[in-house]
Amino acid sequence: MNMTLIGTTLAALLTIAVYSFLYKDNPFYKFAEHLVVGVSAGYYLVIYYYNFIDPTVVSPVFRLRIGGDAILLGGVDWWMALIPGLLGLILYARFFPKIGWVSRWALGIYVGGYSGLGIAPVMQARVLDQIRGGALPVHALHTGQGWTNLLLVVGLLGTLTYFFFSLKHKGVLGGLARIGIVFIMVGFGASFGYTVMSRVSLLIGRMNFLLHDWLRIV
Amino acid sequence: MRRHVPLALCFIAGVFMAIQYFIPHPSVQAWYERLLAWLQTLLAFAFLIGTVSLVRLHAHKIGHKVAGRGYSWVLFVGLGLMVGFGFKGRAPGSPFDFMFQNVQVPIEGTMFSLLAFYIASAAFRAFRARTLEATLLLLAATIVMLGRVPVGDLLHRSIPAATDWILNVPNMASKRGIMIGVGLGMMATALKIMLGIERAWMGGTD
Amino acid sequence: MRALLPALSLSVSVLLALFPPAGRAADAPLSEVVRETAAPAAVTGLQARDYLDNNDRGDKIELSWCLSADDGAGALSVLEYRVWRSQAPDEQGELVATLEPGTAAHVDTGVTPGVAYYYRVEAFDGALSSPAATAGPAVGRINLFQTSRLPVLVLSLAFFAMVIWFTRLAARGTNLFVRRIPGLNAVEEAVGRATEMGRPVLYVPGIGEIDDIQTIASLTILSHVAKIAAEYETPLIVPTARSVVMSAAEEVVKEAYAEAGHPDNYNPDNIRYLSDAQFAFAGAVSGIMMRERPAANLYLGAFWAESLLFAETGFETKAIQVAGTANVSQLPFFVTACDYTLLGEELYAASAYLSREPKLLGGLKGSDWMKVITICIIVAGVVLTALGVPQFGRWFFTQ
Amino acid sequence: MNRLGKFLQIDRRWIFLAILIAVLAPFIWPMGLPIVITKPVQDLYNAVDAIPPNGEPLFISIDYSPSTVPELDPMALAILRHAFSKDIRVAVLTLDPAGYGLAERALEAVAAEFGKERHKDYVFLGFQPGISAVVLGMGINIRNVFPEDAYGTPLSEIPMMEGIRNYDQIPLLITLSGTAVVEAWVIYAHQPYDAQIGAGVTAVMATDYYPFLDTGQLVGMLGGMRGAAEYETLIDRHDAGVRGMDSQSVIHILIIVLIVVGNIAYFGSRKRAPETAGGDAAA
Repeated sequence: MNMTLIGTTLAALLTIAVYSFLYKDNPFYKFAEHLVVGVSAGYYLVIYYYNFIDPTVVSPVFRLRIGGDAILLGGVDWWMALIPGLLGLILYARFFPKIGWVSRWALGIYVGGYSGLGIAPVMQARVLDQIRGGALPVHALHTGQGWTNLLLVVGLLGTLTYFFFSLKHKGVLGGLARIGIVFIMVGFGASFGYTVMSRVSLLIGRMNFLLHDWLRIV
Repeated sequence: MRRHVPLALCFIAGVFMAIQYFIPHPSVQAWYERLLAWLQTLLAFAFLIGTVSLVRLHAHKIGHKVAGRGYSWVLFVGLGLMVGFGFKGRAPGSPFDFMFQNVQVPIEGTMFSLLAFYIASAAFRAFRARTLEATLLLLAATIVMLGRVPVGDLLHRSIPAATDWILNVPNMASKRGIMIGVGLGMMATALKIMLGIERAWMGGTD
Repeated sequence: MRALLPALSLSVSVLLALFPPAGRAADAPLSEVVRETAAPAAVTGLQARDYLDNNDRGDKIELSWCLSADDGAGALSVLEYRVWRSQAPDEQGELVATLEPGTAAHVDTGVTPGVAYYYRVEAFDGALSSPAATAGPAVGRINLFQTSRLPVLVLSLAFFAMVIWFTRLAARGTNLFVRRIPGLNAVEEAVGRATEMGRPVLYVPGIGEIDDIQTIASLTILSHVAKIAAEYETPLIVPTARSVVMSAAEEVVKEAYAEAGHPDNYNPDNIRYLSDAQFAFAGAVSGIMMRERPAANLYLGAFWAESLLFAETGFETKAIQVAGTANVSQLPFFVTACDYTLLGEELYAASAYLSREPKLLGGLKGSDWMKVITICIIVAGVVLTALGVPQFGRWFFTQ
Repeated sequence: MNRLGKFLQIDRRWIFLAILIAVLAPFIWPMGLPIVITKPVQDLYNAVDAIPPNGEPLFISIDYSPSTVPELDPMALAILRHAFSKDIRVAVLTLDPAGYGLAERALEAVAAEFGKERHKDYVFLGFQPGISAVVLGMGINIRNVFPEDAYGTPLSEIPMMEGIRNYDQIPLLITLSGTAVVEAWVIYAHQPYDAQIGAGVTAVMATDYYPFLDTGQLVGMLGGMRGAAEYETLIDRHDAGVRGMDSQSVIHILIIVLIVVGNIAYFGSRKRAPETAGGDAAA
């Protein structure tokens, strides 16, 4: 038996074990579930070490000691590489209840940094670009495009109104919000229907694996 | 020290990351790239915390002879093998890659494909024409589903066109509206985090 | 409605900032053109200016021109464009680029910042060169502001000003009205029902990292849910897909139990890290639902394809399910399969609303008035385009 | 509760079973539901068909990873079969590190099917990192980016690559991808070098790329499993695509039937007690 066949058989048995969950929870599923949790934890541990910790911290710091050459990191001396290492180690303070609060320092930089990072791109992509895309010319109502644009604008305004929290949804506001929810529901239906195909493709892919790659009956 | 330092660090890091977007000066951008690399490294360090928690929970199950502790052993074997193999070599064809390709990929892929079943049962159960909104949702889903497969063309020539229209007009309009609202909500929350108004991430609100 | 006026005037000032009067680009004298026989026609309108990019070292100059009249036509057909750079206006200088026909722009990289350069562009037909178009001097500068991003800055600052304004109003005790959000009460009902049935509550804060704003909003809601669960003495299980989220969730829940006066009931084994791998996590959470039978499942945060896996498994275990996410693509599945769903922005609203802390409402109010401004801009754009005001329309339709 | 009401409470495992049968049946009894050929697919087919045999090679860039294999692998196989059956030479490369094994497997399998010879009829160039750099580099000289094939043979020693310098000698390049790589090919190969680019993409991505077809930036396009099925129909060699499309059609119809029947049962039984909670709760 060669490794490919062993691998394929292993993968096939695990595939069937996962599908057995559709009937009911059972030992085979529990086995696959715990196995993949363990394997994925090991996988990420190794990948994170080699992709992040080694190149940004371990290599710059230790290669200097061993080789004696000054290693530059982004144009700054090697001690710069100690900073992320220290911040990382600070996180482990939480294992010691007395100094656990120190880990908040690293967390603060992390949470704050990413909060700030998101602000401008979100304004650009989710707000400004959408406003630009949403204000369409609607005056040419003698054409189909004019009507389409009108619907797009009305739908957009309605949806925005639906998410207006400062006033009760009554009167004109209520009417617009109602139009909004109608558009939202049609959109949800469309997304739902649209996704069916890609999910079924995945199932077909697994079936192809079982019947073709493993059993070779089709 | 316990409250003010983390909040100050949070504010400084946040403001720097927010304004670097507008400053193309190379020295600012160099710091931006450096800080980004640090944050990613921090995340890699943090990963161990989760793994420790996972190991502790399952060691506890084994130690206290909880029912089903056999599965905790399965978990440890998977974890041990991956770490052991991983530090030896990760090239295609290595034992590490073998485990990844023949254990993690198929199990995760199969879990993903369960959605084909669930999408059907959810549709059967929940798509009821009870109200105008529910009816529209149901109709839109049905038309789009038909428009995606060859049978739709056979049923009626206009079904693919109707599908495109639904996707490009009502769907687009509502997605855009939701996106703007979500964007504003995100920005407001980000600002509150930087200013220390929203501080659930460090536990509680005191 | 009183607040509408300042909002309107603000939107007008935003508009003015967004659409400054059109002006000609600086340091770009027009080219001079000399005509000769038999050579291809020269390029026209050559301009050279400082080029600005994300990491601006001042070492790039941007050139643009109009194509030679012979580009792609007749016997004098242009084969290539040649770009020369020098430091004096009448020197030939060095050849920095040869470009294919049809090219009308070039970014010259590798110039020294702060030095003035002159450029010559010739069209070449394989035998003869056209007279050169010249431009300059142009200087590569290290810039301190990315001008193309001005609208983002203006809108962001306007928005933040409103958020801070409303937050201060709230801090001073002004009562800010927020309408009832359908589905929010369901969160408390769900915990109550789990208590009646003597079964645990499951709270999944999504699979986003803690840098995802949705996750932070979810942690605020978790704090509220944990307090109710602590009061009712109902076990609360929080599975997470990220280590840092697990740490934060531990802090949040521990503190909530302490605040509710039941610090001893806090069980650290119930805040669990499972797996970073999306479907390994989904599979493990499904296992928890099947084996520990929570009676209330709350999915609030950032979710992707695993949303329907959770919701359908939870339905099978007959749990009452409340979901909320700002990931638009997953909303249809939560809406169909769960009992209540917080749509998009409602997730952020919920975190402010549930905590009942007035200061947190400032963000919600601010984004509401930003929506009013957004609506005004869209309506203004539509109307002005209909009235034939071209500049406004150009900003909208050329991206 | 009346009979209709009971039907609504049906154990959902019956639905799972129905889905399983619906996906498997076409594997065993292919139905061959007629497949209407759309223009983007026909255009791509024509472009491949027009390449002269035993001349300049068709380039195929396998830019996908395992997660999109069900949709994109059938496309790769169908296009390779089309090319080899017409004695068109083929060069395969990949810009996705995870695509290496997939590309090699597909190419070797179809080459063996048609008895083609490596380096004479086909070549596998392997993977190079850096998407835009590779695409731009190929516009100047392929040898700068791929000095040798995946197995270490210098390009200069490969007979079929003689005289193939850059996009000018590539009649058509087809990229198969589930990501934005397609855009890189359009922006860095078509725009500056006028390379002829065709694409095969996942169904989810397809809507994003329709604009490129109108402008001619893409010669043609296969969208999702359905695109693969259409191509298989054109080359008259039914395989995973057509078979998958049968499964797709059956499952889509099955779900629609479930919805309709569910609603009939619901309204039929509604004279009884109204149900609590439901899908429209968000409204």
